[in-house]
Amino acid sequence: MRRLALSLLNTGLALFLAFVLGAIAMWISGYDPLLSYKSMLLTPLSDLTYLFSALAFSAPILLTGLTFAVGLKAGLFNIGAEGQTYMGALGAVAAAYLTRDVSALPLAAFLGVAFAVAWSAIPALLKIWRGVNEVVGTIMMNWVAYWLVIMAVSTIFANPSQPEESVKMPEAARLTPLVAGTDLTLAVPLAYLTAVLIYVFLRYSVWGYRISISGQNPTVAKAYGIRPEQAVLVAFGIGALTAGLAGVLQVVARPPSYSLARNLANVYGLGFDGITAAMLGRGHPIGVLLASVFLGILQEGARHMQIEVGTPFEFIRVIQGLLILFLALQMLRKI
Amino acid sequence: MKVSLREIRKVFSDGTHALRGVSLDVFPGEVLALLGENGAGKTTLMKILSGIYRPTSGEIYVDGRRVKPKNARDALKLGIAMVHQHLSLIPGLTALENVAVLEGASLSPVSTELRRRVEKIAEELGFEIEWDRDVEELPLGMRQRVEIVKALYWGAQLLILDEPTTVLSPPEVKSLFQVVKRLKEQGRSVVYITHKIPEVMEIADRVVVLRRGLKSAEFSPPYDAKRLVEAMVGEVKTEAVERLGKPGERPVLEVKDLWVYDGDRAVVQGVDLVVREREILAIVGVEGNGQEHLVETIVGVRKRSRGMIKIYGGYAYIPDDRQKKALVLEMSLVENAIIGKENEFAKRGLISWQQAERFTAKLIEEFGIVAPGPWSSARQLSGGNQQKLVVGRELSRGAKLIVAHQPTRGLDVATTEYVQTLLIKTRNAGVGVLLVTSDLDEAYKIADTIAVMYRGKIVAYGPVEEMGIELVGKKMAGL
Amino acid sequence: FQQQPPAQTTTPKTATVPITQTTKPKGNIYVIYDIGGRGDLSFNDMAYLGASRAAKDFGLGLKEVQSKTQDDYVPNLRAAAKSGDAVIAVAVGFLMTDAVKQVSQEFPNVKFAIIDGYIPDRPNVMSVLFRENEGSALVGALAALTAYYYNCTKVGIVLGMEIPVLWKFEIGYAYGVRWAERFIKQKFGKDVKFDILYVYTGSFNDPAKGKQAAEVMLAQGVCVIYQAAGATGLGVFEAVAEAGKKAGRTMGPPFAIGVDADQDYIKPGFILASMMKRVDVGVYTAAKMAVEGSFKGGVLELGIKEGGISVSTLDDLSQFLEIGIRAGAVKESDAQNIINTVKEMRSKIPTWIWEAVDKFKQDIVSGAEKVPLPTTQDQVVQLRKELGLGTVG
Amino acid sequence: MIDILPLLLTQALLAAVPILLASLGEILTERSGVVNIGLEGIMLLGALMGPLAVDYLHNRAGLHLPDTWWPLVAMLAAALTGALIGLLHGYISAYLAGDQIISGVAINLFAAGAVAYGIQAYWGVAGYKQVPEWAKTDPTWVAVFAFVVAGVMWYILFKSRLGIIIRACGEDPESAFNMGVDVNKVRLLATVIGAALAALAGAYLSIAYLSVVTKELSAGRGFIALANVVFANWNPALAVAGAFIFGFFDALSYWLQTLNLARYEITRMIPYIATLLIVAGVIGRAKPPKAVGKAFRRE
Ligand SMILES: Nc1ncnc2c1ncn2[C@@H]1O[C@H](COP(=O)(O)OP(=O)(O)OP(=O)(O)O)[C@@H](O)[C@H]1O
Ligand SMILES: Nc1ncnc2c1ncn2[C@@H]1O[C@H](COP(=O)(O)OP(=O)(O)OP(=O)(O)O)[C@@H](O)[C@H]1O
Ligand SMILES: [Mg+2]
Ligand SMILES: [Mg+2]
Repeated sequence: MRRLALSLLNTGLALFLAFVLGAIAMWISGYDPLLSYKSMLLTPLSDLTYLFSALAFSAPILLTGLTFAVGLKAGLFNIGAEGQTYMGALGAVAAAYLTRDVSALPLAAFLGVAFAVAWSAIPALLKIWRGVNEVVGTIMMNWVAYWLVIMAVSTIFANPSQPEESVKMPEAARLTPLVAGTDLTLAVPLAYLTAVLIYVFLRYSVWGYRISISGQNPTVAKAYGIRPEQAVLVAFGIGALTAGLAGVLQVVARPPSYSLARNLANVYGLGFDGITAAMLGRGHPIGVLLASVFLGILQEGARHMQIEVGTPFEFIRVIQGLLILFLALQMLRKI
Repeated sequence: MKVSLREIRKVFSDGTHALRGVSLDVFPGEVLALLGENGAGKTTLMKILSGIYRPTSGEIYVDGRRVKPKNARDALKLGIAMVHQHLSLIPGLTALENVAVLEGASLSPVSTELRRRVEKIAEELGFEIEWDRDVEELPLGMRQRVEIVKALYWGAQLLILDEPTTVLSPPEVKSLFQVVKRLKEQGRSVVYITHKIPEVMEIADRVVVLRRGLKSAEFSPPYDAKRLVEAMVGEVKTEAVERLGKPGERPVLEVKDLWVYDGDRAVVQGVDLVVREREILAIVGVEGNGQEHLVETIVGVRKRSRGMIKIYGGYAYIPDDRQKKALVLEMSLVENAIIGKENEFAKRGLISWQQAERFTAKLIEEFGIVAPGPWSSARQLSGGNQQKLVVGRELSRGAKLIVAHQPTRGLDVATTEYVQTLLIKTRNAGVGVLLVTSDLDEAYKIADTIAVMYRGKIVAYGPVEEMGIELVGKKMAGL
Repeated sequence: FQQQPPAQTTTPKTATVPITQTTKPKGNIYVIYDIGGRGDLSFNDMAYLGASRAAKDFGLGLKEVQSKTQDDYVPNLRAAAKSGDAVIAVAVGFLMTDAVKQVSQEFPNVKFAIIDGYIPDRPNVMSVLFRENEGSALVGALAALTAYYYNCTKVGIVLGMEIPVLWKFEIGYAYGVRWAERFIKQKFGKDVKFDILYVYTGSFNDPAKGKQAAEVMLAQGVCVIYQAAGATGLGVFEAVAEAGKKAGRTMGPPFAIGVDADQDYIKPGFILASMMKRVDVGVYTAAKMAVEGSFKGGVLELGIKEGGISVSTLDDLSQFLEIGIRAGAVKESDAQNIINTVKEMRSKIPTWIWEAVDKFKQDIVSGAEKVPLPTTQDQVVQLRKELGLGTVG
Repeated sequence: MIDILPLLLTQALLAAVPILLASLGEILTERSGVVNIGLEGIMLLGALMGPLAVDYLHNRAGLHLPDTWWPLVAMLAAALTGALIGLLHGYISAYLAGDQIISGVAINLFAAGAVAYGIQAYWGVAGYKQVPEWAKTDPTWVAVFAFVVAGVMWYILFKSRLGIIIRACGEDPESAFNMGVDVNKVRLLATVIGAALAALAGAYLSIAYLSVVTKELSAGRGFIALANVVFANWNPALAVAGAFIFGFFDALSYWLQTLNLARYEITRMIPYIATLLIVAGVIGRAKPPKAVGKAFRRE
């Protein structure tokens, strides 16, 4: 309880300082900090369309954040969410290519997750068999996935009538907005539910427990019959599941395109945003959830700040950087 | 050099009162033994003297001059060096580099002069040390020797040895004592921390006993072993438990022609052994003769190269290093208590933490573990209590075989007694125990059968009655 | 800094801060940038240029909104539409096609324009399309003829990621090169066959990649390289200029050819010309129509004929530099130096080449020459074969 | 095909330099026990600050220097920028015992925003800026410098007494502290130098290899460098090999592409697959410094 309070206080302080420094930077550059913050933080909350848009942004970041968080639990620095998200999206596109009715939806979920898990199995197995550090493995696999998926989308899965993107999800297989005129689809509650499930998995399941033991002390794990290699596999697998889901949802549940862009513009960078969310949320699934909502609000707020005040988009990044820097300090821990 | 400690108090950042005002003098050319039960504050006191911890209050004088060592190097400059209980060489560096760390930063390489002098000191002490190997690869005994050489190289006038003999064979102990005596002759002082009364009786010029952070008694020769123990732990209550009955027939562990390699070194070479029901088989030997590999291969942490291992009826495992091999220090007692038996607390794949907590509470109760609560982290326990947690967890596993590797290392007299009693009780209940120890007293006290391990081989094997201590000591030293 | 007045990307501060303007504008032009945003030396920068000019000319405010991901398109457009003060919302980039389709339906009373996207059937959406293939054909001809003049038979093109828009550049360029072969045959009676090397670097933002790709071409004897790779193309310029200087020259050969904006100033003397795609004209036109009430949905197709596509001239360069000077990003003396250098370089290219290119242009305008316009992968593959792209001798 | 070899090797070498410099910096930093995943951001800031400082001194402050000095000034300015960021990261990591990963993520985010905005704010142009001819230098010099740094760092880490101390901080800070090593100071310094090298890697891109600053100039090389550190098993000598191998396959991919043997996406994959195969086949298990990423606080 005390820890939680302290952690909240820390976050509050970090937020405060980051915003103060951000304000100074804006002021020096000739932009009005107060108006900027008002647009950035309040406008997204002032209108349901904007709020839902913010939530829609939080969903994929949350899912990729979970990938990283689960990895951390297992003592892994798994930065493969990026590539696995591409693979998830590719699976969805493959489903759209294969079937043209509602059955594309379950097929998309299946193929997307399967592709992502298969993709994550490569660095996982290389780590287990050949001792390849997961940082190298996942960075390389991310790039290979990048080019592979671009190639697939540019060739077999290209949309003949709109060649800059892949074939579209069949109408019947799309998850359309729950409220018309907004971006809120089933992806959002689904992602949040996943976070809760991951929490339950890590906290209560036997495998979650084994992952934690293996992650903190593989020697102990081994001595008492827990195979750390299995834990690595499971952690990679679960992580790929959420990352793959993120990719699938970006295709089946993100209006208006319901396809994968040839330059991967609707999945690119999600994995790295996820790391930010995971670190902000201190690796705790619920923390990651809150962090991703916050990041979603910032992303939504960025546009209103540009429109209402004319403050450039880059300030959001600067403030995010500062905020995270201050969070790294955990300034109040010593008290 | 005369060193004086005055009214030293230490409160750790977590609120532990380790020392409550201890005063102590160490005179030149003196061997001072420091006794006390686990957690009495011996190590803390000496870490303060050697600059590792800062005292909360109190003063240190060297030859009457007030000093405030900021770190171990400061203390070393004053002539005070400490060889740690949990050895403190830096892994990833060679033995020589570990000595050279103290030379400070410079762009030049380690001087050949240093190497020569280091080798000379080692030679004088009769130490054989592989200077150019990563210390991680050295056996514990050799690491300790490196530490001693390091201390002497840097001109220690006062050498603190914290439980040094836990990792040595009897001949090695003997040579260590020689070293201590030689240092004494040179007019240097030694503070000798231990739990072993016979050692105290042999080499101490004076004994100081600490109890719960206070000096509780001081003795000079001739010593009365019983009074020493009483001063340490209050009154000694020994509930003597005897081994009952002969070992059974049915094996719980069979090992045949086992070979284990570490890199391309054969560290276990064709070991055969059998542990039967109601039998304690003690494998004795100096550490670093392959026991660790043998044990860890039996429990499946390491891979065997050749041979057969059969375990009947499951096993429990008490490793030699509780902090690294038995516990996850950052996790709670509850989480630690169910390692390896998490399935017993799970329904449909989900663990019931309530049930696990009840189980932990029972362990705490049954094994007298002193802990703030079941959800406090394992790190917060003292070493003795950590060990009790491990022993408790393992004994409650209900396995037919217990693999106990140095189960009483670093434990005080009372706790040692307690753990040994538990092992005998379990044995009496029909369980087989594979005890690996470097403490001969322990082996003779509780084992049915003794095997001596030397350079990866079992060089002697027989019922305890037939294995004379002389012979065993010789075999351990490879004679 | 001597030689870099990146005039076309210059941002007068006042334009980004409409709130500081004293008289409140009647409305705003919204520019929704694609991912990558400003500084791409391409449509984002050019769109800005057109929009800021329109804003000034018609007394409007300018609101710029950056897209961080594709998912920002719809919310950005929506926010613009919801503001109620949008005279027009300009979506920059074909990837926004779906987003514009959707939001224009949600807000039928707001006017939209989309650059490079094709939405022919909405009364409130104007699609601005360019026939880059025509301009690319012109610089293709220029490249080949220049190469011929310098006794070289290899030309190249470095592209970004293989997206459909780029096909128009690639194929158009190759068509122009083959046209030049026919021209040479006719004029000099010689049979010349050019090798056309092409490399998709896969990136629009990594100049180092562009440099490596160009170096590989130069090593194989290519002497003119056209780039259609955004910021990656900066590396192409680098490689070409470096190779020229290494050979002890202050001017090409080898030469590079710029794209989208007038890029001749970036490495003056080494950039033969630029294939200008006047996104600014498109944006300006759309804004103008919206202000004047003549706005109607449909397609505004801009090619050479309509002045939306051209090969850069010295006048263009002066104009670009002018803006740079006004914004304080370029020193006047530097600008003059650049113009002089470029002028000198151009004068070294024989007039018959410029005339030939001009004739080619007339033929395209008149319809006598039809530059192929690939829209599908199959067509591209087919055209590559027909035009013999990628043949290495 | 033989005649392409010299150019191919040169290209590989020059492409390897930024990865090498950044990896070397990171190796030093991690050997002392601090991980800095902000390499990408620091590179980017270095790429900006080199040319920016030169522009400021030359055009606004009116400093007169011989032309050959300006590249050096740019390099220094970049290194100084890196050192400052390193100071921040090192201070957070060592003295404040903050979370090193979070701090690194923050640096990357901050740099992405600050560089894009910085170009715009300082020059009034969006996204990219040419570097003047007189501020540019021959990349070969920097390449030579990088190799010298690799050699020196290898000597320092594995042969000198300073190296013993640095490695001690990364393996077992507590013991190192007890040996009189000012662990936090060593870590801070290693982080500062490491970050300065990463910034030089960025400046190499903007003033030597290319002559332009763009808001995304580093284009992922910081992360490749991070992978190269692991590839190299925290050894500067192997880092040279790793960076070169990556650079080689990167350069090779363009050659293959002009032959039109396969779709360009496939040739683009080559460097990554090759690296992975080499790590899996030859390098195997890497052994990181034991205390890397862990804060040290004394009792
Ligand atoms: N770093 C620390 N933080 C908190 N408490 C500590 C720390 N070190 C020691 N203690 C506590 O201080 C007390 C004294 O510990 P110390 O290690 O000095 O005992 P000891 O006499 O050496 O015991 P042993 O015989 O087991 O080595 C114990 O209660 C221990 O738990
Ligand atoms: N950071 C810490 N926080 C809390 N307690 C600590 C910490 N570090 C050490 N301790 C306590 O200090 C004790 C003494 O440290 P030491 O390294 O001497 O352990 P030990 O010898 O295994 O324990 P014991 O003295 O009980 O045998 C540890 O067992 C532990 O209880
Ligand atoms: Mg102790
Ligand atoms: Mg102890």
